[in-house]
Amino acid sequence: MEDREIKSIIEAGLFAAGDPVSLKDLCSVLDMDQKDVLPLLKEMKDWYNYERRGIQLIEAEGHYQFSTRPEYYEYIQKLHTPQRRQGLSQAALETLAIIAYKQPITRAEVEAIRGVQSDTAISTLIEKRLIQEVDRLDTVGRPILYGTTIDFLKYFGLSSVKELPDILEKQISYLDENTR
Amino acid sequence: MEDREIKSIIEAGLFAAGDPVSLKDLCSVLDMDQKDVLPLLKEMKDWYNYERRGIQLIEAEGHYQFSTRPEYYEYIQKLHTPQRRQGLSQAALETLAIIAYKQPITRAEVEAIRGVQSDTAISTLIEKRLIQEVDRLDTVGRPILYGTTIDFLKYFGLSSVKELPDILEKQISYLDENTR
Amino acid sequence: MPYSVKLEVFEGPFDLLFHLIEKNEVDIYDIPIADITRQYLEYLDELRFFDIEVASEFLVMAATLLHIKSKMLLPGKEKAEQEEVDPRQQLVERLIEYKKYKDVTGELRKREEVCQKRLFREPFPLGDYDAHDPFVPDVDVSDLCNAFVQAMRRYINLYNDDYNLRKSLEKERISLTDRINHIKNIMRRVGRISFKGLVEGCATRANVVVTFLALLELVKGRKIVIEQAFNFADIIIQKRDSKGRK
Repeated sequence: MEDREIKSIIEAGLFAAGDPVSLKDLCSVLDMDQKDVLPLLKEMKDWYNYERRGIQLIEAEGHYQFSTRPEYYEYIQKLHTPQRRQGLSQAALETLAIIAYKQPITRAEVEAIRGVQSDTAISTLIEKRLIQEVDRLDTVGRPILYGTTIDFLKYFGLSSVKELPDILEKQISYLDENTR
Repeated sequence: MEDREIKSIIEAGLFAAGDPVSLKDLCSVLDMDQKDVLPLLKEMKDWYNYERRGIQLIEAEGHYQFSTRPEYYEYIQKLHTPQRRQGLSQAALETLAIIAYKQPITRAEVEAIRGVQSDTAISTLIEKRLIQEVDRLDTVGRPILYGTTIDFLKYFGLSSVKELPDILEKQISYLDENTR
Repeated sequence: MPYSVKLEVFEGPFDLLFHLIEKNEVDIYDIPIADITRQYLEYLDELRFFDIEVASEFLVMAATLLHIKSKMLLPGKEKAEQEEVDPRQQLVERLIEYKKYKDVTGELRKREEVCQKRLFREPFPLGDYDAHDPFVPDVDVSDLCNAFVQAMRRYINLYNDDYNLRKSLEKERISLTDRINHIKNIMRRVGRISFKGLVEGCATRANVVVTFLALLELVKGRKIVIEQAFNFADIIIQKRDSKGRK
């Protein structure tokens, strides 16, 4: 193999691995000796540095890994901040999905479907103005019935909850009709 | 900023993001216009390809992301043992092909072309996020119109639906009217 | 054994027809319909259908083929009239349409294979973010849809079909029901009681609250009326008569 190809394989391997990869593993993948691979790793490292590329090759105790170059940190942070800020936890997303499709629905019903307590998720969603109290169930205890808000529609680009995609029966394999 | 530096920032940003990043977000991070960033992205893409680097820059509907180059898959597999992804079933792929070329299209129209029921295939494709509901037909029953997603483009390494291989044009085109 | 192909490999009647056309190396625009129909039926004979819906689709095509065949055998009475339509035409058109996508499928399969060899990396974990920024979800409707499907699936797997949500609710509130019944009994027996008298026997604050809720329920259900002479005075609870009056 040409040096160029070997370097590309190393690059691809380190990229996909994410975690540090040992020189030993690299050599066994390439079926090459350490003494032949090491100079190439050195060349790669220098080359990324020399060009002040966005990524750099870092080494620690015979393990190699790509990282971003520290001087670009501010940009990366800027790129990521909105994305991270926008996150809904999986629990919140799931709770929101159930409320959206089953509304109006009580907390107890959401919890029965999810199989876990959901008060934190519900508080979060209320706080983010994605759900609200829409009514009370007309039974003993008069538990709160939750539904989605106008903001919810706005965020998801819907003009009405009727626009939520139909869930095909087969997707769930058995469509639960006995919850209401 | 020099072009080199901009490219390095893009590289660092896409590397750190992992997920696809929109051109819009890149531009806002760089505080630059799309018309100035686009040529650089093009240069980067070409450059990775030309050097047959381990990573490549892929694009789908204005979203950019790094992936490894397919030709090094066998090596990476040894290093990384990524779980083997299963391809689509023939039925799902055939259904997807029809939806891709005929979008927006209803399930009934797909079935007319395929000559067989296609609801299972359609559910699978929705679940894999390769197709989505894009609209409703304004007729009785308001049947769902399906179209492809950005994930579809990514799945087949296309940057836009316009890029779909123009097999259809090569085929006899005088029949096009009889499906709608 | 040239016919060792099983039906399962065919995606549908069109697929099978194409197989036959290719195998016989005939012109798609001039299908020897009698021949192809015979071979199509032979295939069907060899098969045991497990999926009745798929089977019916193959059978519908068989009927279509037989119909075309019969049309072609008939000495055309109207043949003299204008230009005659080939009975095979519609079928051929649909076949060609289907073929277009079948070809595309092959191309997509190739691309799929290559693209599955691309690997991506996980996003980098970054430091804390500012939670006070305006909220815009990074999920879309399809995420919502998927989350719902996942949740329902898990729920169904977990509890099977006949788990009743409402049941669990009622169990939780059973003391309130008891309380309502208790008050109803008092009303039936006495017809009138003060709130103080009602809550005197309550051991906990929760019990008082439940009693109060029970009263509200009964008021709403027009079973009782309540009166209070002035602020902080004792509340008098009275039974309503059947005409809805005191």
